[in-house]
Amino acid sequence: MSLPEFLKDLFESWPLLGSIPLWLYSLACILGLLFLFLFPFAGIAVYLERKIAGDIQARIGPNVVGPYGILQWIADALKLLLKEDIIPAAADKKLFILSPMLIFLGGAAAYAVIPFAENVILANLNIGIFYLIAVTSMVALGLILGGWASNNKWSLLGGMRAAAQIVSFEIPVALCILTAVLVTGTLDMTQIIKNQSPYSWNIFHNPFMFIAACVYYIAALAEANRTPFDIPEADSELVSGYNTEYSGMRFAIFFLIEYAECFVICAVATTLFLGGWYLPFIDISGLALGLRIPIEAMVFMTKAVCLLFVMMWIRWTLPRYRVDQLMKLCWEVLVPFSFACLLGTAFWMALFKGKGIPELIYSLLGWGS
Amino acid sequence: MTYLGFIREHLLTWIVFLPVVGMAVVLFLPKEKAGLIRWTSAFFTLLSFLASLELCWAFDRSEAGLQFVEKMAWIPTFNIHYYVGCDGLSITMILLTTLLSFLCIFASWSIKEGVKGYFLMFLLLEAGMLGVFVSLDFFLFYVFWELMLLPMYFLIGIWGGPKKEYAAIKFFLYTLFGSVLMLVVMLAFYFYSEPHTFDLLELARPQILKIKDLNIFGIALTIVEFRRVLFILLFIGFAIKVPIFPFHTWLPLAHVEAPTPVSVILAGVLLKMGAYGLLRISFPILPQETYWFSYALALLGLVNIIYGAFCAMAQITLPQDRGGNDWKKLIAYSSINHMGYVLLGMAVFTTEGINGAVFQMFNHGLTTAMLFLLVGVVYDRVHHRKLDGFGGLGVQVPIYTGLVALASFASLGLPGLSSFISEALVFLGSFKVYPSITILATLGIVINAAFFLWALQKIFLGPLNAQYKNLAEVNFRELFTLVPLSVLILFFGVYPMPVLNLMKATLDRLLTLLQAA
Amino acid sequence: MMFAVDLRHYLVLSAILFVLGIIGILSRKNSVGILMGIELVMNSAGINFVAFSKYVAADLSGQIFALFIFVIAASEVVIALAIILRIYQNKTTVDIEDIKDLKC
Amino acid sequence: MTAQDVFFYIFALITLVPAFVCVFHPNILYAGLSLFGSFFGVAGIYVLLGADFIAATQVLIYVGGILVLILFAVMLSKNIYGAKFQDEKKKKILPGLLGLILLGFLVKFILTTPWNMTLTDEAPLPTVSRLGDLLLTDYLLPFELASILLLAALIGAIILARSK
Amino acid sequence: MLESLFLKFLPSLDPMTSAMVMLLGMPLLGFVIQIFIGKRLFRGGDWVSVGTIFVSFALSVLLFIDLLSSGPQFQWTTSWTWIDLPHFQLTMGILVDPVTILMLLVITTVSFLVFLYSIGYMHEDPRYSRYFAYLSFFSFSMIGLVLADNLFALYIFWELVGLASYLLISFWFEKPEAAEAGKKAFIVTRIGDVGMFIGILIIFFETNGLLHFDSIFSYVAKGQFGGEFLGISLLTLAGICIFLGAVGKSAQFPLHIWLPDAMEGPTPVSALIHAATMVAAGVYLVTRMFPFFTPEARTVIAYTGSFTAIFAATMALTHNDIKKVLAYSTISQLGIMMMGLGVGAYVAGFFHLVTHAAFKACLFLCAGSVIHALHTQDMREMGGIRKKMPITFTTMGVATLALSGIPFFSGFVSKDLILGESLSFAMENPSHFLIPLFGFLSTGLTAFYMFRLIFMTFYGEPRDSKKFDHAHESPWVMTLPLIILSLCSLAIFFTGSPLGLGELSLWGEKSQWVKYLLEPPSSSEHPTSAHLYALILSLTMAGCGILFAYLIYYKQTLSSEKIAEKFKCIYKTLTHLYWIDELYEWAVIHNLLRLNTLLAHFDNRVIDQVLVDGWAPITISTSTNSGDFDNRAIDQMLVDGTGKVVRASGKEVRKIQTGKIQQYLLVGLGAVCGILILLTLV
Repeated sequence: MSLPEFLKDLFESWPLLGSIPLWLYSLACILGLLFLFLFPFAGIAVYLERKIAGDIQARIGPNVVGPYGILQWIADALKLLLKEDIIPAAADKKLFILSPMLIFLGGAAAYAVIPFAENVILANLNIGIFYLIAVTSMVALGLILGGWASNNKWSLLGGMRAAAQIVSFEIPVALCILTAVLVTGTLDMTQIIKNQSPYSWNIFHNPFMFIAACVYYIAALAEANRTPFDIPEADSELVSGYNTEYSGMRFAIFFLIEYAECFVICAVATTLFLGGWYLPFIDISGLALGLRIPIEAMVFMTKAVCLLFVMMWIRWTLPRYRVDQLMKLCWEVLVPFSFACLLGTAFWMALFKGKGIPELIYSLLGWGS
Repeated sequence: MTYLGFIREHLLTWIVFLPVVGMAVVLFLPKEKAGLIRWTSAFFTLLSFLASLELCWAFDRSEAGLQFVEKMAWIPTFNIHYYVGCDGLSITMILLTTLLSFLCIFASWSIKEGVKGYFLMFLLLEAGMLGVFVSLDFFLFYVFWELMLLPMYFLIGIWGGPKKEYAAIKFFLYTLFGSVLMLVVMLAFYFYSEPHTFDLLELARPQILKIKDLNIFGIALTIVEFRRVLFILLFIGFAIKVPIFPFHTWLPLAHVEAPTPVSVILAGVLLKMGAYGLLRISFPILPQETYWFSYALALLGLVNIIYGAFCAMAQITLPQDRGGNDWKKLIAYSSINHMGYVLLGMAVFTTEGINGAVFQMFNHGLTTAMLFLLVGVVYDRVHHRKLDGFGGLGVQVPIYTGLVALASFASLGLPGLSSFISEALVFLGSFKVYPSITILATLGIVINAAFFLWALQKIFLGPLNAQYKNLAEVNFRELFTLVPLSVLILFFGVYPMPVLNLMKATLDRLLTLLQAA
Repeated sequence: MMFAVDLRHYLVLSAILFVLGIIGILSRKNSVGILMGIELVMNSAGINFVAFSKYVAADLSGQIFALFIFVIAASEVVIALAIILRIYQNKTTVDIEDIKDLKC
Repeated sequence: MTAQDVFFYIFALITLVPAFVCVFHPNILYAGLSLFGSFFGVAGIYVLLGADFIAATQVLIYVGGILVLILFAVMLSKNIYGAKFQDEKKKKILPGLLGLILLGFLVKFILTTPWNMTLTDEAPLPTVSRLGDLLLTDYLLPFELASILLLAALIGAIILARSK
Repeated sequence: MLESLFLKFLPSLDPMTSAMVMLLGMPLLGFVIQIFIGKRLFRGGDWVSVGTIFVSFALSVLLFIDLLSSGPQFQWTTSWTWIDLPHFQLTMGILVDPVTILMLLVITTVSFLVFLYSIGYMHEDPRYSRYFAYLSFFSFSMIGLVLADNLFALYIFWELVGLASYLLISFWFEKPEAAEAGKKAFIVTRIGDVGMFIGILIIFFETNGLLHFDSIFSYVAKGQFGGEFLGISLLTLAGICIFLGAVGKSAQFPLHIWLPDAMEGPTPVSALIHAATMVAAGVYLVTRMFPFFTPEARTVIAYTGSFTAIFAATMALTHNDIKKVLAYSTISQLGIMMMGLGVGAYVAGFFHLVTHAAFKACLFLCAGSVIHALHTQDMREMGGIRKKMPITFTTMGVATLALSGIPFFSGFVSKDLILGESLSFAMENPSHFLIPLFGFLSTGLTAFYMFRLIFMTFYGEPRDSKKFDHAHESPWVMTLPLIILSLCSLAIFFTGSPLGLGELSLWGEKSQWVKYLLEPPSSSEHPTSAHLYALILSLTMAGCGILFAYLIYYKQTLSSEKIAEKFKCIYKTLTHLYWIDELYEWAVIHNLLRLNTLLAHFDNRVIDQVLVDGWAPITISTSTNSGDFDNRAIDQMLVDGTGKVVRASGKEVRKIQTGKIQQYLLVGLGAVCGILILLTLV
């Protein structure tokens, strides 16, 4: 059951609200997600990033607007929204405008299938994870167009680098996702989580899954153009790459989507490998739904944000890769590893009849599941 | 099912596809490692040969029908099957093919350039040839038939002599022309059979193949005429491969230009395919037409015998610039002569004749292969084949001389060597039916003797040509290819029954079918 | 009712797409443009397959073939683009009319 | 006219208009870009036809892969800095005319053929597992061949495009 | 005796079979050992060959003794299926009867002696062991030939014998003449063989697959052998065809030309193969098939034989090459044998084969001894070596007397018998008078040229002193065979009666063992009334021959001719004797010499060069033309012509290939549309 249906079910008892058609609920959910979650979250993530950077670099970071500078992101957002919308004269105007739209489309569409909690999912597609891979690949298109439309060497190079990188790293990402899918046997995001349990997360299912999780995380970093793989934007080489000519609102979208995407990656990792909304070793399935959903959402968010924190940590710790190193890493390390994981997991599944290490241990101890 | 049982159950498939496996293995070997490639090829051809020995061992000699049959649907829409089997007719050819292929790998040591490609092609060629000999589905037969053409083209065209491109294209086009005729007949068989089938055994049953009147391009053909036209088309298709006069001119050229092992395969195996095709397809499916055509077939056999012998002789009398003076060409023409005996034997529908013909196919494969190998031995050393260019080699290389003499005498039908028995059987069989043709054909024996001895004299006898004072004797590797053939030639010359036993039941049944017609 | 969608509508749609693709193939001078035309043709074939799969065969075989079309399209486009880039490197043009070296 | 029908027409428009642009737009980059819409439209059509997996694959492969590659090629194969991607004027009348004739015939055939439509009920949506089963049972050989084809294409493309 | 011997040593096997296999197999064993490891053996392995042939020889002697004790009815045969096809069988078998045993005895004896002789003769040859290998191979094939119990097996060994002959003639193949001669021998005999093969085919065809001798004979005897071809009965035709094989092998006219050339081989080979055994195989064949020949066929045989006899004899007169003279003599003698068989003298013909084998082998070996000593074959370079080589001289003398048909020597006995038979044959059929005439003439000529040979070689002054000084008697391995063979050339060895195989016999009928053992077929053997005339005639002829030889080559030395010339003018009209002498010399000898030259010329030019070699240009031109035709007409015009047409049309057609793929596609699309429109319209 998806979130709009869930809401409809929920409001069914109220006569007026129950008659509202489903698509209106859906629209409301989408808008709600955008305005209540995506935009604030991106802002907060920017703030966090800056704060963490400060910590790591032994300085304070934003501390003027609000206590501990906590409102800084609102100020930034307002600044960007109010700035003049500049389109370079030599740019291809139509594409210049189209590009952020495409990127936004691709980035935001991924949120449709993120399972924050049971039933708290915008669209519970049966091919959810596959859909996610498909729509995020559209981001590449937006980037390449943006790079080209800017009519700027740096931008074009950045756009093309971004596209090449995304297309390449999509392969290990997809393979690692496939590994997890192999274990859970479904593409449905909710189902993937449900096939795990507080006692057995996928990441501990077998050694290969652990490796696959690591590979996924690394490859996904690259897909999201995060350091150390931020070659397309590489401030010091390409002057922010495809971002160069963008300013104001459009730049804000690029910025926003980058963080949105980071969250998607972490959410997917949580879903696929880290047991989604399940607390470790604590089974709360007995609780009432109304109580359970907030707890589950919090658990899910906690896991995802932890992963996000690791991303930022990495960003401010590691130096940038070179292009050739990047490609080498993809094709000569990550792809073979992910293949090995896929094969290994397949063998594991065949060998142990689908049972993971935790289950094996439990059955060894005679605990039952 | 035991391990061996599994192999034996699909023995023919193993035999045919082991070279393909070898090909796949060779494909992944680095091309610089020529030795490894050679030995790998040798290993897989050896496996195929051993498998064919196993086939021979397990073969029921009293059974006239097909054995080791495997049938699987391949393209069910058109009723095409992967349908293989072997009877007395094909088993001799399979043995010959696997043996010669194995030996030829060793004769291919002198190939120095493009080793990998060469052996790939060679293994593919072997698979194609074996496939032709085991196919029982016309479509499959055709596929293998064409499959074999391709590697041959490259083998001649890339590793051949000075006029290799010309020879290769001529060979290819000529045989392709034959294949096209065969294709026409194949389609006719398919569409006139009820139910439509490519199965050769089914087609041979008169209640299946119902050929009707045909009216095409304004020409009305009755059933009888149409059947005859079909027979003639099919016959030409096979005649080119045999080759039968006047479709033979690709042969001397291809033989001369091809590298030694390929000449061996050409003469040893490929020529047999035409005759095999006639016996396997034309004869059982169109027996009345075969009967109708038999006199012409015998006449063509006679022409092949006499004409081939004269042309071979001309190699000695003609100077080089008029297309003579080439040892390999002499042997090539003698092949035409030898295939004439095969035709004569096939044309007469007697036990002796047909057994002799098939046995002659086998023997010709042994002797001519040996002769070509021997030419290759000396060619590797002196790089020419001019009959005038030698002289007196008998003093310098006695073992080589002895082997050439053995092969030549076998080829001219000396008693005690295998060809004699087959030729004698052919004559014994054909005299009953066509005495005059047979008597004329015996002339071929004399001419055969004349040119082989003359060639021997030119090359080995007389004073030693000072140029070849340091000519090396045959080495161990070459002996390894030649000795088995000599031993077989001698053995089957003294005791031919092992081969005759293999085929006599099958041929007897074929004969009964033909005599009924 | 003409507007009630059934198999024919899908087929007509795919036919139009097909013809557009063909026209693209025939009229583009840029070889990448031709490639685009080919993609359109492949898409139209895919629509046909899936439509038939739903309306005529009533099983999933058509969808399977649509998948194979994706495979072929992917391989084709990869190879084609590699060839085009190679040609561009050698001749600094991708104009289909300039690529006629094999004509003797 | 049900909602399905409406969606059909919408998706058909989304498909055909960009396809038309793709064919007739003089700028090759725009033409390529317009394919985006077309591919998306086709994905929508697939959804309408109950092929959700195919639709997602369509988006993944065509939009995320093929289209990006095509745009790449467009950009790499022209002097990209500041040049206009104007395709030379070329007569499109003859191909267009012939195409129209062909279309006419195709439509005629489509409309006159008595289709044997056996549509009983909506095919159950979760097609993924059934597709998977089919691919690994009935269509195993084509499936493997497809993988070999892809591998060959991969290697071939690398060899072709790699500078020596 | 033989059987008990084998029963003792090989009790588990059939004694006769194992004996025969051993008899046949020993030379083969020798061949195999010699050809593979002969070179590495002590003394080149000659002891292997000699040893193996000695075993065969011993076995045949034992066999012969058994035969003598069991009488002429002795026959032993065994056979086994060789090729077994449905409705078709070929058998291989061994037939041992008196003819076989006599032949075996001849073959193994001569072989053994020649092997022995060769040790001395060939000891310097670089291919010593190969030589013995070939010799062993020959013995094997020859023994196989006589042991064969059917025509097909006989044909096989027949060819193998030819192969051995080829190998041995061209043994010194560095000499181009030797290589040429070997080839010639093989090819010319093969022409005869083809005839024989056709004969076999006819028999096989007519008798429905009978090839076994006995069954053929009984088939013929029952009169079932019918059929006609061009008015000639197939039986006759088959007989003539079979005889054709004998013509080739036994060097009968017109296929005799190979034999003189075959003298290029080593002399022991000439003795063994081209005098004693192989060439006699033709005679053996005719003997073996004797009941098969119709009277017409026999007439052909008789005429061929007699003509060959006289023809070859005349030719022998002119030659100075010692071996060629012997070769022509061999041809002539073989002709005599054929003539004998042709007129029905079955026993006599075969008897002559046996005696001839001994003395002709002896002659050749003696000639070899002389050649070995003088290192030349030309009689004009010889002379006077009687003293230096007494053993050679004596033995050769004995053999010459035997050949010339002098009483108390074996040749006389057998030849006289043949001539007598032929005479009585002619008396019965006067139209065939030419047959005995030729026979008698050749007897005289034989005596003449043989004595000419003796006189030129051993008597008179040495013409080449250097070679003469070098000459010496041969070692014992060479002289021992000479002595044995010359002993065998004495009549006493064959018969108790010195004057022939008459009723008179000193030691019972068994001492005339040849006659005793040979059972004449029912139809032949004429009354012996003509024997007396024949005896007188032949003796006269021989005597005349010897006389002339004596007069010309012994008496009339250079000096005597000078004297004659000096006194010619004085005694011109007085001494008619001289006149007659001179006239004789002029009219007969000179003309005879001229005739001989002419005949030799004819033989050389017409028969050899035109009739036989004449086929070569025809063959060559035919083959050349065939080759040209093949190249030009079929290949270049028909086959390549097709290619040219295709290429020319391709040249035009390819202009529509613009290289623009879109145009092609456009055309394709247009075609599709066009077809659709057409379909709609139709």
